[in-house]
Amino acid sequence: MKVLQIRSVSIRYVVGKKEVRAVEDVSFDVQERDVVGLVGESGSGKTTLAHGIMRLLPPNAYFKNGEILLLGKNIVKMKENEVRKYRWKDYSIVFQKSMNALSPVHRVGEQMKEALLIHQPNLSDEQMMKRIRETLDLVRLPSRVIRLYPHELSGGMMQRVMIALALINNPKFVIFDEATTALDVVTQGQILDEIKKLVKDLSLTAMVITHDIGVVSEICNKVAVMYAGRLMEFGPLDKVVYEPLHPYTKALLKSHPDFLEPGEKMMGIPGNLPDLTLPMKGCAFAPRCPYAEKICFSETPKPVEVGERVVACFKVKEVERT
Amino acid sequence: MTAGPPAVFQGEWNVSTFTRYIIRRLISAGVMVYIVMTVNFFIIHAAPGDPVTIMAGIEQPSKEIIEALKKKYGLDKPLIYQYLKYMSNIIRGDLGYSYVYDQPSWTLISERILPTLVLTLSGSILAFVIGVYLAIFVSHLRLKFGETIASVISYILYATPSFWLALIMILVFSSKLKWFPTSGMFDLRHTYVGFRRFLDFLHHMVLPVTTLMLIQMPVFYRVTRASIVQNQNEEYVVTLTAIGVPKEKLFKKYIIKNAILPSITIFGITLGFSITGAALIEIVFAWPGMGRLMLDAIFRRDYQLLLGIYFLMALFISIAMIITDIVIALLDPRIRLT
Amino acid sequence: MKKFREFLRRYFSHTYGRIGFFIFVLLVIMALFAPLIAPYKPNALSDDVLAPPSYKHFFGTDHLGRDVFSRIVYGTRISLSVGFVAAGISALIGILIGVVSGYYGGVVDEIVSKIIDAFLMIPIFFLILIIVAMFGSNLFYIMLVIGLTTWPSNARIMRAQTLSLKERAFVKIARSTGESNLRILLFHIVPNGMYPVVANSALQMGGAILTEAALSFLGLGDPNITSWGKMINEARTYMAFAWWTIVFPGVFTVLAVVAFSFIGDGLQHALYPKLGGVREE
Amino acid sequence: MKKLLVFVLLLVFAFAFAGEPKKGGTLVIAYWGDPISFNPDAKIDDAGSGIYGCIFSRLVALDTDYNVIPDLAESWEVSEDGLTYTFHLRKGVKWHDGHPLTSADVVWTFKQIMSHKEAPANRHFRDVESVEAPDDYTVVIKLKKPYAPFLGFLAWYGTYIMPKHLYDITENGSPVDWLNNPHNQNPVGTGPFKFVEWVKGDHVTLEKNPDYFLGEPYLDRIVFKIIPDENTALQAFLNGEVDYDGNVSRAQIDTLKRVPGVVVYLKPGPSRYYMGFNVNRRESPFHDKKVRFAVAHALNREEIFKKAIKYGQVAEGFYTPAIPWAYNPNAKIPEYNPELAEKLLDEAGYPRKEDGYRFEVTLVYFQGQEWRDMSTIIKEQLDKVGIKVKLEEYEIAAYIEKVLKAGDFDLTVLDGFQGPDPDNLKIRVGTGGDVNVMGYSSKEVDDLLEKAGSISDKEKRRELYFKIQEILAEDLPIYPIAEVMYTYVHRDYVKGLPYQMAGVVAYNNYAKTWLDK
Repeated sequence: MKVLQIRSVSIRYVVGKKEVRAVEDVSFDVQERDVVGLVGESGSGKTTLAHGIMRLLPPNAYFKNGEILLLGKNIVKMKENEVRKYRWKDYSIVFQKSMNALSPVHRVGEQMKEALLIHQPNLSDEQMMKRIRETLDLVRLPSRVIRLYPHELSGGMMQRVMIALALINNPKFVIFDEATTALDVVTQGQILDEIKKLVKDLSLTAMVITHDIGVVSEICNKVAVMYAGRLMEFGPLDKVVYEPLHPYTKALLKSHPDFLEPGEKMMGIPGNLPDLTLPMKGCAFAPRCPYAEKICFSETPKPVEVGERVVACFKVKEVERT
Repeated sequence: MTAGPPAVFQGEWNVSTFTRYIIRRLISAGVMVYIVMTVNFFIIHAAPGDPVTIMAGIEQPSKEIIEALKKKYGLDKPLIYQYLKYMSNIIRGDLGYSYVYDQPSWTLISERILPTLVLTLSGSILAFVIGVYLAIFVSHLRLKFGETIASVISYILYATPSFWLALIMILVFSSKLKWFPTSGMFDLRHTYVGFRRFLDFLHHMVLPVTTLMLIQMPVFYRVTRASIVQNQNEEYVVTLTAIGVPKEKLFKKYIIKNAILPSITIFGITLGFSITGAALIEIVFAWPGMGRLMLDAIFRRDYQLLLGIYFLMALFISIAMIITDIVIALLDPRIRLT
Repeated sequence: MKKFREFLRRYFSHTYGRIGFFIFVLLVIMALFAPLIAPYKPNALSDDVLAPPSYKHFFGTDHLGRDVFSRIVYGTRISLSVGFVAAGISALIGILIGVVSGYYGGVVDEIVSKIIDAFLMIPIFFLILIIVAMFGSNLFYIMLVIGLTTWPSNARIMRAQTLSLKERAFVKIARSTGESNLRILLFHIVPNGMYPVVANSALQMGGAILTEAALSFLGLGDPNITSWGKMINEARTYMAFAWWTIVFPGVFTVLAVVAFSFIGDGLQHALYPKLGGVREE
Repeated sequence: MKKLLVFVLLLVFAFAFAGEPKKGGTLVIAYWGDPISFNPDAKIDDAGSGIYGCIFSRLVALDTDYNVIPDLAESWEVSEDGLTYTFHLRKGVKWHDGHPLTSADVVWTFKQIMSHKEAPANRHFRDVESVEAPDDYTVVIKLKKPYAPFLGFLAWYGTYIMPKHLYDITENGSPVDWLNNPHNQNPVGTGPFKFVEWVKGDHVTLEKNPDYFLGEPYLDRIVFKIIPDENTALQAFLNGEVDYDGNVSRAQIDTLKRVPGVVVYLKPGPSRYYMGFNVNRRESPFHDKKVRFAVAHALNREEIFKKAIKYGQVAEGFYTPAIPWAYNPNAKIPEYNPELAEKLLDEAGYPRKEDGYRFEVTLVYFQGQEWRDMSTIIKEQLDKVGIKVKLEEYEIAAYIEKVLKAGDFDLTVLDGFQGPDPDNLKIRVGTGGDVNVMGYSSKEVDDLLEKAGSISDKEKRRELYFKIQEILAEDLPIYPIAEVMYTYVHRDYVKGLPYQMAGVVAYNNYAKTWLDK
């Protein structure tokens, strides 16, 4: 069953008189119990896409076109009230941990309770407290945390609280937005392990957004690679990571220590992200692509299916051979 | 690794740490008051002129009068002796003696402190309530138009000299419209008693209090407004919106509580300065307050009265700041009283 | 240069910043070309005493028959100088003390912080008042005293800036290459950290103009010059029957202070685009 | 002047037909400041002196025409040699607390004044040898040498009779100084009104003393409402909150005259505005008499008067015409003549330099609109003859320090009360006089002053004072500008104010005031 279907979605920001093409014509599906990793550099549009799915875009952003079917409903067309009804009940998001991700002057428990008050108003006070304790327990936090203020939590605890908050209403689909980025390595490992376990134990369908392809390889079964707002490559983890087809995917992997051949040197990708406020002709990655040809600069490559995956590149065949 | 208690929790907040905190703050306030007093003592005495010469005036300033008075008040003694004497008096709770009025400084101050506090406290409280409320109201409405009007008004009021506004208020509301009396605290033609007297007093309060309110309000409006805008962009707003907390509740329960904190701090400081904070307004409205007493003491070089006022003012400000810090700590769990 | 242009762009994208700058330019033109703009000499007496506004006297005349409009035009010079010099002195002292206290820390920092705290406990206006009342009211004194008593807020801002800048890479590199502390302070920290002080100074200019006006109200203005505050004070006794003598100087005072507030907010906006112009009180 | 005369006539007219005084009511007076205390004799207290006359009485008093009139003393005699003054007190006068007033109170009061050097009347008692009370209603004062102005000073400042029974007290065995007596806050006097309350900074309330020795006052109550700001006082007056504006600014007179129902009465006072030259300081150009005359010729008193002072009259001589017997109309001030001024300056060795100025001087004055206006105009006028004037404005304390003590100025403007007797000239132009800021010193003037003060023959005294004025006109240590006009502004229903009751009550006694409404 398809939990999430993204169909030709474009999202734009209005900044002054200009428009930023943050997400451009992206399509892919997420099946039940999939854990999809959405990777890309900062500015690649992955967070915009995630927030788009959650309908949490800032006021200056809008859906240019496309539709997003989440659990069968097109959330792009949904009214704000309706969104509020489903979001956090059927699906939710784990925000990047930050000191201000929760109101600093309200207790953690009080803010977690909001999610229950809104989506399960029939529960009694006791039942709500019980549920909060349970979810905290899921992320291995003591129930004492209920009475604490956000600033009294360590970084790892705060991230666990954010996860617990996302899970409080037993959602079917969860997005982890850079859920481990701001943590130290040890904590990062712990949290990753926990996410992995939770996804398994709770039979979650999930999307993990990260710029760290290493994280993806640990917990995902599918990968979507984005660059400059466009989907470059999408497919099963082992295919995309171990047999990358798109030149950008390759370059991305080369910039991560975990995916280097012995003796190979880590390499950055030369050049900068293109200016997203300008209409783009050709492949977004072309200016930085070692394989780029004339056609890459004049026409936008359509995603093509290559086995189980989708790749948007004219040079797929050639790349495959190298 | 299990999540152990964070460091902040090792020392729970309890009565004894609170007492220690208060004592420490009081000691440091005492040091500050001492410094302020010393500096003021020497500035005042370094100034040209002395109370006795001024008392003698220029109509008939006889040298005998001046010398006799200097001797009587000990102004002929070395300055350092006067200083030590005054400071030791202060420690014993004696605020000094007014050379001009021949009365203890405290007696003179005590007669003026109530009218001043009635004026400044009501003015500041109204300014705080109205300024903050206006900011909340405007932000809540999300009307660009309303926001522009409120903010332009606040800019203009902020830029208005208080004495000028006071003069204009009298011109408009007393002289032209005849709604309110020009000055003073009571209608002296009638000797009202009881509730009528209270109403009469309120009637006299309207103009000075409104003037003070209008002058102080912009600060509260603008700080609160800026703070709300800042808070609306905070991440917790995104989190709570995502959860589904309705806008209304989000604003009323979360944003306001976060956004009001800076205004409370400023309110505390304003209250601290309230003893003499309205001197110019007191002059224009002939309000018998401390500000006027103080200006008078400055112009007459009434050394000990002035120092007494300064002492009280510094004390008032210190205490107001301590209380403000405690209140803020109660409202904002991030602040620890250390 | 590009950074500066970006700064200007952000500044002028702020409506209040634009309006403030516009008023400010107008006032500067009035001050610079006062002899050309003003139809009369500011102190020229005439027998037209307390004449209402007319074609001959745009804003009427005062009790000595002086042209109110001309006096306001010349008064711009005084009010702007008061703003600039007082806020300039305040900024200079504030930056120096703030940077030294933040950079060296330790005992110096302790002492400076205590001094700043002590200033918090004195109503600054009364301190200025006492000094001016007691030592004479010449314009330079007034500006100096305002500058000398309002630097703590600048010092506080500069200190915070220094604390954050000294941990930044370029400062650390400079230090490791053996640049002298003085050079680091003057060429790295001050130029990079002074912008918030500049924004605060714009607000202080308005404050200085108000302070001068209040001193004039108490009769402590410089008698040799024509300032708006002095005009208000002199007009006070005539206000009931010659409103133009008090209303116009008052309006210009408000206008100038509003302009400086607008500029201050514009600068804040350009410096910290996220915050909608938060004001340091 | 003509206008004024018509006005005075109208007023007299109105008063003549006003009819029987009505009883009752409250008179509210806008008043400029708080008294220092209600001890009327202890200190110089200009604010208090306007109120003391309602609560206390003197042996003799001054009315608004500066005549000595009876007060507690019904009558008095001065001996032939001018050394013995005998006063006969009214009988049956009671203090507000019911205690009878006797000569013992008078003797005690005067002894206090004599033993307190800081008391303002002390200096006038310097030549007093003894104060005695032969019986309960007689007081005899003996002088060491004749002192003509004694009676005038006795009627003027700081000589109110105070209650011995309340002030002659001891605490822990030692006498309590009159400055520290609790009754200074709660006075008991013999005047027309009893003290009710003093809310500092707001008002002083008095109520009538039905047993007052000049008859029961008409008013029930009198309230002095303290309004420090002249403009606020004016608004309060125009709005009917007060009946009498005692804090009126000259600037407001013109308009007030046009308001229906408002009486504006102007009365020449024995006080005058003048400019002092620093004749003592060698480096000041005004050390040279020629330069002083040049300045006098350069100044246009007429303009200064018209713009800065407005009411009163332009000064013509060297003493106040308000005390006519001592005023010498022939001692004239140099006339306005800028050409002559320029010539004198050239002769004195001050030619115009390249910038058009001859020299620069400072004109020091103290705060206040009239001083600022006067100085501004003087500056403009002297500018025209090439004298650059720098203005320095100080609040009173700094002014005293700078001008009176340090003599650090070239020019200064001031005013001064010239009465109640021309003997007052001693402190203004006598060598080392307390307000002789000019540093003027003339042996001749000193001798004449000394002589005139010690004889009582008015004719002879007049001659001596005339001579003094002639010398002043020659030496020109001062440049008189204008005579001060006292202003009285009140509602037309207020009748019988002190200025209307000259000869009956003292200048600050509201016993005969009543409200016609």
